[in-house]
Amino acid sequence: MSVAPGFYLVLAGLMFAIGVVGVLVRRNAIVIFMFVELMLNAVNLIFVTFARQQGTVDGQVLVFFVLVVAAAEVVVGLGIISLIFRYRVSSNVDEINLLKR
Amino acid sequence: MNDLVLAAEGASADHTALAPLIIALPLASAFFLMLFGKRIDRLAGVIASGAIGGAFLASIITFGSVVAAGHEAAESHRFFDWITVGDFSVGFDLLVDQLSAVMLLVVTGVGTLIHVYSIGYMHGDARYSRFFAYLNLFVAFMLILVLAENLLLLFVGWEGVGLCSYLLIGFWFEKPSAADAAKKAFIVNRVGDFSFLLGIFLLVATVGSLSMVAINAEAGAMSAGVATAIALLLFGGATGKSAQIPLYVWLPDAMAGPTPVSALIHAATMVTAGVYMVARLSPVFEASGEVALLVVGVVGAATALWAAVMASFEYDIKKVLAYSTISQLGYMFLAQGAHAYSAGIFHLVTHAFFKALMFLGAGAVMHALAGEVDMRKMGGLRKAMPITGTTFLMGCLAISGIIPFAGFFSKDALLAAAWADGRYVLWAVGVLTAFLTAFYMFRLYFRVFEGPLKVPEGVHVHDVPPTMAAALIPLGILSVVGGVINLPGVLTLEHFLEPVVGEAQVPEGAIAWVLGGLAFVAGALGIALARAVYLSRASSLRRRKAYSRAPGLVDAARDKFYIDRIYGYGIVAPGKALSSYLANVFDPRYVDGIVTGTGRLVARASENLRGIQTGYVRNYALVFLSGAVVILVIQLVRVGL
Amino acid sequence: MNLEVVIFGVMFVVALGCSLAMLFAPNAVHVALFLVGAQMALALAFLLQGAFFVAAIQIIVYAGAIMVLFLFVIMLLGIDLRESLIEPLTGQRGVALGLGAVLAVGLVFVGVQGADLAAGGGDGAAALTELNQGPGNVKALARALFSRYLLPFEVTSILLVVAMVGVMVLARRISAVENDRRAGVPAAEEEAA
Amino acid sequence: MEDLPVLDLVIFAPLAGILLLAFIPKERLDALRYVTLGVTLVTFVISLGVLGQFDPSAQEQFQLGSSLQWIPEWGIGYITGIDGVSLWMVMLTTFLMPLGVLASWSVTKRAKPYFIFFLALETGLLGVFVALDMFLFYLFWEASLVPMYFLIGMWGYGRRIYAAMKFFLFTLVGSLLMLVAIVYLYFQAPGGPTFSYVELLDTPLTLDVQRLLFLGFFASFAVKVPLVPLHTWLPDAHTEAPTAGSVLLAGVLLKLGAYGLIRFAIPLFPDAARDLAPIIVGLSIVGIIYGALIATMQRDLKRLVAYSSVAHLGFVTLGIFVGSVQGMSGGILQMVSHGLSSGALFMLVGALYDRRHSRQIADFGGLAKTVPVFAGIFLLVALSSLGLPGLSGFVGEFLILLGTFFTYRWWVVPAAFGVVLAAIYLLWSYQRVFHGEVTNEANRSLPDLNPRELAMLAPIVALIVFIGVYPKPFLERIEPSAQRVVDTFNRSTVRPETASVQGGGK
Repeated sequence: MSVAPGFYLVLAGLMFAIGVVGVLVRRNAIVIFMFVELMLNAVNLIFVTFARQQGTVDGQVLVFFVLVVAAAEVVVGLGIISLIFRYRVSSNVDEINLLKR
Repeated sequence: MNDLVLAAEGASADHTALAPLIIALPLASAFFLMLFGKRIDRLAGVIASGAIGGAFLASIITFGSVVAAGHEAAESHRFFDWITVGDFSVGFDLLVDQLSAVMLLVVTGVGTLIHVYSIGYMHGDARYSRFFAYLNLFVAFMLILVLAENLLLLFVGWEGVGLCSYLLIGFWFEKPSAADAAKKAFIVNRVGDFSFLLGIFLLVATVGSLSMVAINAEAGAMSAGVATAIALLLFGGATGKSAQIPLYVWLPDAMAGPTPVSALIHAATMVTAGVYMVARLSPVFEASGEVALLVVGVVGAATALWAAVMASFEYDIKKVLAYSTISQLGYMFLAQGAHAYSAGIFHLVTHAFFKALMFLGAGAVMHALAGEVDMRKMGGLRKAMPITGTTFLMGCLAISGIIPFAGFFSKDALLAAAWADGRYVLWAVGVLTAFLTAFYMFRLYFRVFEGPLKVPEGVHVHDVPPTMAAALIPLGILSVVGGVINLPGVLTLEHFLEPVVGEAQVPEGAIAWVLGGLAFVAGALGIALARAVYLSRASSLRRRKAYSRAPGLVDAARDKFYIDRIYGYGIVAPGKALSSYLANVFDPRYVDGIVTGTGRLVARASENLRGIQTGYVRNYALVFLSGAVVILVIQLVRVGL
Repeated sequence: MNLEVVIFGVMFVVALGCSLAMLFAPNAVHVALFLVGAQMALALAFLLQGAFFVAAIQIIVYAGAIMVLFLFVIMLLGIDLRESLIEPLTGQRGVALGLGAVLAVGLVFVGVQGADLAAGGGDGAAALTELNQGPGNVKALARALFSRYLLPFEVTSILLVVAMVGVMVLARRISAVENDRRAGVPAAEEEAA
Repeated sequence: MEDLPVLDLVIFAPLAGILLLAFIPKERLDALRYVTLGVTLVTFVISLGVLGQFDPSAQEQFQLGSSLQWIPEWGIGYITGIDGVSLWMVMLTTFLMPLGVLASWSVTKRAKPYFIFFLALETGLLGVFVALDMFLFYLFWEASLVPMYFLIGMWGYGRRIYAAMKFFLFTLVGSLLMLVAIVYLYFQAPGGPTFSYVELLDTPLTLDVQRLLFLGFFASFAVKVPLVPLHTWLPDAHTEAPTAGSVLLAGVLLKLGAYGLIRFAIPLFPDAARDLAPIIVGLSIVGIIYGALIATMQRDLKRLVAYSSVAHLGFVTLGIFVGSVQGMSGGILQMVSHGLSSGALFMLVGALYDRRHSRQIADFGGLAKTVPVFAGIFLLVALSSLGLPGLSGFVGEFLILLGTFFTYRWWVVPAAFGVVLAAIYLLWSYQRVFHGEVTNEANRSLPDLNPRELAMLAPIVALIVFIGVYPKPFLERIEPSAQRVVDTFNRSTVRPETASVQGGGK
C-alpha cells in the first residue's frame, strides 16, 4: 500500500508555513530569497501529489513551469540584490526603506 | 409710439440729416488726435477747434431748420439697431427738436470758444494733443446725450461725458490730488448712475420702450406711484451728474483739472445734463403728482443755498466758482420743481455764458500768476489785466442778477415761476441765495481784481494772449446781452420750447415787477455787503469781528461742514474695513478654509495612518500574510471546519 | 511497513528537519546547504509519486544550478553574512510565528482533508503508473508540454529571455557620470541648460 | 464647401497641429512659436467658416454637426453641433488662442511641451462646446482639464504646484458628481440607455430626482464658473498660471461652467432649475458684491482681475437663471465680453510682469507717463470691464440687469450696485498703478508696448468697441437659442405633484 496523498500534502503545508515564517523573520535578502524557494518547492510537491492523484502528468508539467519561473526570478532577484549591495554595502532588507522617506 | 415717430417724420424731412455729422465731427477728430496727435503736435488745437467749429455751423443750420419748421419740428431717426433682444429694442436713434436744438447751440458754441481758449491756455503742455482729443471726445458724447432719442443712448452720452470728465480732471495725473479727484468724480457719478439705471429698468418694465417720444406719450397713463418712482430714480442720476445734494462732493475737487475743462464740463455743459434730462422727460415728472417735483424743487433750493454758503467761505477761486456752479444748478432744479422747465433751460443757457466766462477768466488769472489759486494772495489785478478784469466783472454782474445782464432775466424767470407755483418757501430760499450769490461773487471780484495790486512773488503779470481773449470777449458780450433771448413779455425761448416742455406759469401784472425788483435788490445788497467787508477801509476789522462772533461756524464752513469727512468715515471707511475683512480674513480663512480644511483633514488622517507604513518590507509582508491567513480561515470556516 | 512507507518517513523527517534548520541557521551558507537538503528530500518524494523526470530536474536544475547560483552570490557579496539574532522590529517575530502557526494548522487541515479525499476515490496512482510504463514518464510529459501547454511553454521562453536581458541591464558597468546622475544630482546640468 | 464638415475640422485642427509640432526639434523656439501661431490662426480661419455657414434663422436647434456611431453597444456616439450659444463660445476660443500664443512669447523653457499642451487644450475646449453626446462631452470636459493643469503646474509662477493641485482637485471633484448624474441619466433615457443629448432631453424624471441630478451637474459647473463659495481655486490658479494660461482660464475655461449650465443643467432638468433658481440667483448676487469687495483690497494685480472675474461671472449666472430672454442673451454676451476684457487685462498684467517681474500694485505708480499707450489700452479694457456704455461690457450687463428686473424686481438693486463697486476697484487700482508721480526708479525706463503685444491686444480692443457699439450680429445669433432655453426653463411641466408621489413609492 502506498502512502496516502494526504501525508504529502501535510508535509507540503508545513514546509510552506516554514517558508513564510522564514521570509518574515529573516533579514538577509538572500536568505529571504531562499525561503521563497522553499515555498515554491512546497508548492511543487503539492502539484506532483495531485498529479498522481489525478493520474495525469499535467501537474508535473506545472512543476516544470514553476521551475522556469523560479529560475528567472532567482536570476533577476539576485541581480537586484547584488546591485543594492553595490550601493548600500548591505543585503539587510531593513535598511532598504526608501518608501518611508 | 411708432405713429408718433412717423408723424414727426412726416412733418418735415431733414433736420436729423446733419445730426450724425454734428456728432461725427468731434468724434472723428478725437480719434484722429488720439492716434496721430503726437506727430502733428501744435496743429492739434486747430484741428480740434475746427471740428467743433464745424459742428457749431451744422448746429446753426439745424437750429435754423427747426425754427423754420415751427411748432411741429420734432423729428427722430433711427440710424442703426443697437440692442435688440426679445421685445426690447433700442437703436442709435437721434431726436432733433427745439430743446435739443438749443442745447446743440450751447454745447457747440461754448465748446468752440473754449477750444479756442485752450489753444492758448494749454500751450506748451506735454500732452497738448491728448488734451484736445479728450475735449473733442467729450463734446461728441455731450452731443450724443443731447441728441439721443432714447434713454439708453442718452445714458451712453451720460456715462461718456462722465468718462471724459474723469480723463480731463485727471489730465495732470502726476498730481495725486488730480488723480484722486478724477476717481472721486467718476465713482460718485456712478452712484448716481446706479439710480438712473434703476429708473431705466422701471421705465422699460412700465412703458416697454425707452424712446423719449413713447415715454412722454405714455407718461400720462402711468400711475402716480410708478411715475414718482421713475422720476425720483432718474433724478437720483441727475443729482450725481449735476452735483446736487447729496452727491455734489465731487465737483469742488474736480477743479484739479485744467481750467478750460472746468469751464466746459463743470460749468457750461456736462453738469447741466441733469437739468436737460428733467426737462426732456418733463411729462414723467408731471405725471408723478407733486411728489417728485417737490423733491426736485427742495433738493434744488437746498443745494442752491448750501453751496452758496460754502462758496462764501472758500479762498480757492476755482472752488468758489465750483460751489457757485452747484448753487446755480440748484436754481435750475428749483425752477423745474415749479413746472418751469423752460426757465430752467433759460438759466442753463445764460449760466453757460457767464460761468464759462468766469472760469476762463479765473484760468487767465491762474495763467498770469503761475497757477496760483488762493485769492488771499491776489489783489488789484484789473489794472494789470484789463480784458480779463472787465469781462470777469460782466460775469459777476450777470450772475448777481443785476439789470440788464443775462443773469437777471433768467434768475427772475425762475424765481417768479416758483412764486407763481405757490412755492413761497422755495422762492424765499431763492432770494436769499441770490443775495449770497452776489456777496460771494463780489467777494471774489473785489479781492482779486480791486484794491491795491498784490501778486505772488516773482510773478510777472500779463494779460491774456489773443486766443484766450477771443473766447473771453464773446462770452462777456453774451453775459451782458444773453437775456434778450427770453425777455419778459416776449418770452421767445419759452415759447420756442413749449412744444417740448409745455407752457410755464408766469406771474402776471404788478406782482411780476415786484418779484423782479426784489431779486434785483437782493443782488444789490449782496454786492454792497461784499464791498463793505472786502473793499472798504474798515473791511479787515469787520471781518475779524464777524469771525469772533461765531468762530465755530466759520471754521466748520471752511472745512466744508465736515461733509467730506462724514462721507469718509461714514461710507468709505466702513466699506474699506468690510472689504479688507472679507479679503484678508473671511475669504482665505473661512471660505477657503472649508475647502482646504477638507483637504487638511485628509492630510492629517493620512499623516496618522502613515505610522502604519514603517517602510520595512518585512512588515508589509507580515500584513500581507495576515490577510492571506484571514482569507484561508474564512474559507475553512465556510467549508465547515 | 513496506519500503515506500519507510522511505516516505525518512524523506518526511529530512525535509521537515532541513526546513526548520534553515530557520535557525544564522549563516547564509548554512541556510543554502539546508535548502539543498530539503530539495533532495523532495526529489525523493517526487520519485515516490512517480514523477521521475521532475525528480531529476529538481536535483539537476534546482539543487544543482540554482542553488549554486545562490552560493555564488553569497560568496560574491562576502561570506561573512551572519545575521544577528536580535529582531529589531517589535512584534515582528512573534506575530510572524503566530500567523505561521495558524497557516500551518490550516494547511495541515486541508492536507488531512486531502487524505480523506484520496480515500474517497479518484486515486489515479494506477493510471499514472500505467502512463509511466506506456509511453514513459518523459515522453508523456513531453507530449503534454508540446501540445496542450505549447503556448505557456513559449511564453516561458520569452520570460527567460526577458530575465536574461534584465539581468544584463542590471549588471552593466555604469560610467561614473551616469552613476552620479542616478544617485540624485541630476539638477545641476539641467539647470545649467 | 457646403459639405465640408467645418465644425469637426475646427475641433481637430489643433490636434493635427500637435502632430506637426512633434516633428520640430525642441531647440527651435521660433519654429515652435510660429507653427503654433499658424495652427491657431488656421483654426480661427476655419471657425470663421463656421460663423459664415451658421444660419441664425434656422429652424433646427443644432447646426453644422455630424453624428457618427462610436460605441453603439453602449449608446455612445460622436455627435456634434452648434447653436447660437456654442457658436460664440467656439469663436471666442479660436479667437483667443492665437492671441494666447502671442502672449506666450516669454515661454522659453520647455517650449515644445508647452505648445503641445496649448493646442491640446484648444481641442479639449472646442470639443466641450460642440459635443452633443454626454459621454463625448465628459471626455472633452476632463480632457481640457489636464493640459491646463500642466500649463499652470509647469510654467506657472511661485506657488504653481499648489495652485494647479487646487484647480485640479476642485474641478475634478465637481465633475465626478456630474459623472454620476450622467450615468444615472444614461439609464433613464426614454428610448433605452443612451448618451445622446437630444434623446435625453425628454427624459421623464420626478422633481426629486431632477433636483439631485441637477445638483450633480451643478456641482461641476458651479465650480468652473465659479459661483461664490466655490471660487477659491480661481484666484490662486489665475495668479500662478502663466499669462496665456490666465488668459484662457478667464477667457474660456470659466465659460465652460456657464455654458454647461445653459446647455445641460437647465434643458435636462428644467423643473429643478426653476425650483432652485432663487438660490442660484442669490448666490450670483452675493458673488457680484463679494467678488467686487474683495477685489478692492487686492494688492496683486492678477488677483484683482481674478476676483473681478468672480463678480463678472456672477452676472453671467444671474442672467442665466432669471428666466428671461434678455437675461439669458445678456449672460451669453457677457461671457464673450468678459472673455475679451479679462483676457486683455491678463495680457496687460502679463506684459507688465515681463517688464518688471512684479505684479504688486505697490511697486508701480505713474506709469501713464512712461507707458502711455499701455495705460490707454488698460484703461479702455478696464472701462469695458466696469460696464461703460459703448463698450462691450455694458451691453451684456445691461441686458442681464434688465432681465433680472423683469423677474426678480428687487434683487436688481444689489446686483446693479455691483456696477458701482466695479468702478471703485478698477479705477482705484488704475490710479495706483498709472497715476501719480513715478515713485519707483525701476519704472522710469519701462518700454511701451512692442508690436507683438500690440498685435495681440489690438484685435481685442477692436472687438470690445465693436460689440459695444454694434452688438446686433452677436445678439441676433444668440437670441433664438437663448429663447429656446428660456422657454424650456419656463415651461411648467407640472408633474411633480403626482409624479413625485409615484416616485416616492418606488
